[in-house]
Amino acid sequence: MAASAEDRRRRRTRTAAAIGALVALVAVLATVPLLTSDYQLSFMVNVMSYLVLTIAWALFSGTTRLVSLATSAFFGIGMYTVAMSIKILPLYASFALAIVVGAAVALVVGVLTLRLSGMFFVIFSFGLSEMIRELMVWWEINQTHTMGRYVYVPFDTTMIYEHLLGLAVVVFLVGWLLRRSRLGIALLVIGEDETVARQVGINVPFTKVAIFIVSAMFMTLTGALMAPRFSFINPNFAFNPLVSFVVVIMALLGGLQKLWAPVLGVIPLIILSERLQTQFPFWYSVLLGLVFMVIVYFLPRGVTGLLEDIWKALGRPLALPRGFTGPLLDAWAWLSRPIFLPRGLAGIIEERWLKIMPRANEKR
Amino acid sequence: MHTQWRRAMAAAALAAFGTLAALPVHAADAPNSIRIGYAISLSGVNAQGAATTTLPGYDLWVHDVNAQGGIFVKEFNKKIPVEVVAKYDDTSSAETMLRLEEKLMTEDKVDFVLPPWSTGFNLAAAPIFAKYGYPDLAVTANANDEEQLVKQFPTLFFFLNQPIHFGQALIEVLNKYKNSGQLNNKIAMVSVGDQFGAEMSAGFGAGLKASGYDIVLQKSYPLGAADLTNEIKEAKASGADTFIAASYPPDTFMLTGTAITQGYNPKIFYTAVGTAFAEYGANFKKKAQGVMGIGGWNPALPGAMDYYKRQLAVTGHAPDGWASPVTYASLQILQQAIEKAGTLDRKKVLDTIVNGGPWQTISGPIDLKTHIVEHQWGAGQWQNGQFVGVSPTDMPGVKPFIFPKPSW
Amino acid sequence: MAALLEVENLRKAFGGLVAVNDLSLAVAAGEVLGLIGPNGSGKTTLLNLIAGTIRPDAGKIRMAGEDVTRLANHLRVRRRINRTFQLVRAPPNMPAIGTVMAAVLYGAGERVRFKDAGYEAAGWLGEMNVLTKADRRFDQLTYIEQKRVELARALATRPRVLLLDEWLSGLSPSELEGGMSVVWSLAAQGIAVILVEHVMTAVRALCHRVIVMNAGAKVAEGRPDAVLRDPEVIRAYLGDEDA
Amino acid sequence: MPLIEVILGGVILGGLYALVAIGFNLQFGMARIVNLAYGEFLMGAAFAAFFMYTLFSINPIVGMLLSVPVSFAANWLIYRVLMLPLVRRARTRDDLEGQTILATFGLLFVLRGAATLAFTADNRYYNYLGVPLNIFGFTFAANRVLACVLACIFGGASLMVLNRTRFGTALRALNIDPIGAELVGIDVRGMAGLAFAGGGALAAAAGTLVSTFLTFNPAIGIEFTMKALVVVIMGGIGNMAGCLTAGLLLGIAESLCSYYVDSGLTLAVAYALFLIVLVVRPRGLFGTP
Repeated sequence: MAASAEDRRRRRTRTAAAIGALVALVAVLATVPLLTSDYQLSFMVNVMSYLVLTIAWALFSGTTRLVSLATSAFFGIGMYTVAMSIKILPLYASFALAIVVGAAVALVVGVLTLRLSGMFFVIFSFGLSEMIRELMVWWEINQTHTMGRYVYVPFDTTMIYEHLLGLAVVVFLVGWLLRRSRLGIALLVIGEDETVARQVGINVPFTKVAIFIVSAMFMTLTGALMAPRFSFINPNFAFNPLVSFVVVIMALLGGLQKLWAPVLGVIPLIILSERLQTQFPFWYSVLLGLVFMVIVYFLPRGVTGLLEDIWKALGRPLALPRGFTGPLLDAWAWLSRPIFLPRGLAGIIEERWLKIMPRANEKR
Repeated sequence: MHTQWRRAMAAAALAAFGTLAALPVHAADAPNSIRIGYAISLSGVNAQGAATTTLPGYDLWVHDVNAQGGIFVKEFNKKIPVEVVAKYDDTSSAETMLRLEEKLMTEDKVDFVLPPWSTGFNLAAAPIFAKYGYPDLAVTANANDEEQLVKQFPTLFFFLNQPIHFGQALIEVLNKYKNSGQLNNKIAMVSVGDQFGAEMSAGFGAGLKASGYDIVLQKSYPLGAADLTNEIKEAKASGADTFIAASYPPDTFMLTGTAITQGYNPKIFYTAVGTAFAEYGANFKKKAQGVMGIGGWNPALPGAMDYYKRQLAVTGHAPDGWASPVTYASLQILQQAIEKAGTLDRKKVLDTIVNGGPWQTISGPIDLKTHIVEHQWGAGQWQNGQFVGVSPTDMPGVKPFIFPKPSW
Repeated sequence: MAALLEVENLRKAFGGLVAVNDLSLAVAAGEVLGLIGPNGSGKTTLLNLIAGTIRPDAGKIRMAGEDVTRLANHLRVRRRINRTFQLVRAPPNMPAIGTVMAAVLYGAGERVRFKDAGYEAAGWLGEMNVLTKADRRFDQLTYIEQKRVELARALATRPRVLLLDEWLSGLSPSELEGGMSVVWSLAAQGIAVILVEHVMTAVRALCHRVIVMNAGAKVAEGRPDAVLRDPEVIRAYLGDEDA
Repeated sequence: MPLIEVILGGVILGGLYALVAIGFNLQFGMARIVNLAYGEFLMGAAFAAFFMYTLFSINPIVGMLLSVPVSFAANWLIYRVLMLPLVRRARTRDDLEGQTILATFGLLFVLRGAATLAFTADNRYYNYLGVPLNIFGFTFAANRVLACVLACIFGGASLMVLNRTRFGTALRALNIDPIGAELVGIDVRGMAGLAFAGGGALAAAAGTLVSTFLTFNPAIGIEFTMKALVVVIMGGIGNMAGCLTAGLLLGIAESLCSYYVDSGLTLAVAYALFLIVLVVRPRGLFGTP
């Protein structure tokens, strides 16, 4: 057991170092508003909001493998709840209200969609967002006779950024803890085989709905925080279906294998879009489309996969102790590492965590 | 696990570095041109609106100014050409538009920013224009609370009528024939499920009721509706002599086409955005005769017809009979204000725009003291292949109204 | 002998086809009950009904005196009923130990700390003699290893009634030997085992009692050697209708 | 307005939805590819019809003789060049769906951007067959009725081909079990390619018909794609009868809502109907669990 104790000590110091580094990173990020221009800050706001949305999306869709296009619905619910309640509630109270509304909607939707799978779920979630948008439009026109709502509050871009950064940290921590918890392992089994999940005693409906609600709450709060940024809000702004698609693309681009992988999807895609919008405004659609296709055909495992390949090519050996505790420790490592995702959509899954595979062997 | 952490850290560092490295550095100022920038919908759902109403005007204005050698700025005692240094695609996303406006103002530091397209986008952009002190000549925007908005955002200007004024202009026409007994007091009104439709139907409805009209049919339909046959049939069955649609271009075309097919011939047939488009006349040809629409234009104004021909020649795009000439006029005001102020200092130019009027434009004299153009065409009508202004009747160059609308 | 699991007048129809028709049975702790019958006679449906994978149209299922007929699948697992699947099932992309850990965490009843679950799961894999494969992905295991892992998954929930759906089929003679001793040891630990099986040597050797099903109904019940000589049973297997 | 007239109007609108969805159903149900760029071919055919009609006065129905084969060929090429590598690479159906969604999402942007560059972002409108047609004493636009009739013909023809011919049986085998189909000697990829191309051809036909009464611009494609997805999912993937039924149901629901409730709620009601159907029947109206 000496090796194990040694290993535990090593792991503890590394965890401490990692946490320290993360804290430092967050601290650096928190000072961004002091250093940047307003445009750069709003750029970072954009990055942060999509980061939260994408990680929150992956919390649910990454594990249960149900691709949700309801992101825009929850984002919009958050934004619109704030827009509607800002005149009668203090700002933070309206944020809280937004979370409650989002969670309630997620509960209903989660229960209704329990029997759906595959494309049926995808299009259900899309139809849901569109229905909510149409209902909101109708409500505004026929009940309030105007379709815009102003959100002028002393909550400037810096505040939005700092709050989103905090939210990003929270969603990251939730994801991190989830993958090291009972619930995380239950989600894994559900994602792979629901029948088996039931047979090991997991309450499948409850677990699915629970994670759906958690994921939706983060999306709703993101929308709520973004409301002051828009200052003028109508249902078509708030429930923009493109947001759902963009989040899926970002998650798939980053890869779903790692908790931090969405970072690698969000940042390049936002930078790329911004570049194309500003430098090739007339060619934006064509070039963006070509980039997507290049990714699918030449980078099937997402940016994370690419990064890993480079990492492996650098020749880092992955020495792990074998022996009696070997398999156990390997399994432990497997479990405590972020989710082993379904080969999913981003590409061919890593064949084996422990095996270093030359890229040439990859099955095409 | 440890390696995984290190990789995570490296990735995070890399990502952070990538972000910083990718943030653009702003270019150096070019003193030999007036730097103009704008972000507008070149792709996405708003692209067609921007392409029809706004973009050709921007292109033509830049072409015209530079054909004259630029704008004379007294401060430098020479003509300085305008240069579009930044033309961005907001991809029809409000969030992107806001960010790109900030980029134009804080990164590119252009001298003047031209506004985006659509009411929603302009209302959303107004706080940013105000924050950085850029004159905001928001042509393609109108709202019922304009007075309050211009107080809140001192750089904001409205050029088109408020919805309520469009209603008044229409009602002025209706009253004339109602009072002489040629028109019954029943109204059939439909509106598109968007900002515009909501505010218009509210503005029209209030005015109509106040003038003693009976709105026998009032419905809204969703943006992008595929079929409006039921609406036309109901309007036909309602017995109303007046049909009013607070519509967007696709629905304007669809409503007109359906009314023709259904043989629906009300005495007044009014559709909103799109009616004034050149394509409307080109498509419906003689059938367009007598159709009323929002806006209006006086082609007899000095320079107006010349502008029409020039835009067609330079951009290949015929202007519409409503917001296109006003867009060009707004840029003429900007040009004249720069000349009059004799400087590129935005604050001074802004003051001049407000106080230096009235400005002579292709849309006639325009005064911006109140930040809101008060007296504008409210309603027009297709007459012999041209969309002309018919109301308010005290506008210079108003054309006699054709009543009733001839059958299709 | 007090029955641990009792099934009364159970019935399930799929459209017009009555898969299980008015069937009753009981099994006691430590007993191995064989369930045999031709293909399509409703054996697997019966197991699905008992495990809670599907719901019956009529009838009652009682576990240790408690009515569990309306309980969801996962709740029956917590009432100590578990099963294996005819076509071995486990999450294909997870390592073998992952599923067993999930079973320890969710099915075992008392709250196990996440940290300890791995060790306990390893124990179950050890018991099934597949600990060395703990880190392998399920689809990289051999057939018999998969079966053993699946059984470890079922055992990790500490079942008192275990439903084995053709768990011994498709094994080589030496593997069969090992498999039979596993089943035997389960019964010896006091687990009530219901064994759906076509391998008659195993049925004869293991079962205390056998129920023969045909077309959804029970046609015979009794000691294995007696039942297997029953002419009705022979007709059910070889008869013209259910060939 | 009598109820029957409202329902008839709904049927005509529903026919349009079904028409748009049939081709998508072939591509999704038979070739197993979620083609998000489907609507772009519809849009392309609409522009083709527009230019042929306005520039050369070619009757749009005659123009289909050109646009339909071109779209067939283009889609076949897309399948062979762009989709086959993904089909070969994919391990599971989910995997394939994901990959093709990403790839065709890219294709969608490319085609839409190219169309904007080529045709400008302007709205286009022309009027063909916008003449009144009397059905049971009620007046409808002839071009809309034509679209509905052709939807029924195309839907019926696909149904006949699928159910009555060897070719169709093979195609249905693709929908149910591609591996099994391969085992019984069906050239799965060749067949899927043809189904995909056939879907593209139907998209062109639908686009041509739609252009005779709807305003369109280069950004319109995705709306039709999503509508088609909703109809196909609601009817049950790969099921032509389901596709027709779902289209008609949506059309009738919208028409009833626009007359009896409010036109502003039509889309909301259509989506609500779709959601309810899925909640009650998770695999669509005609889907098998």
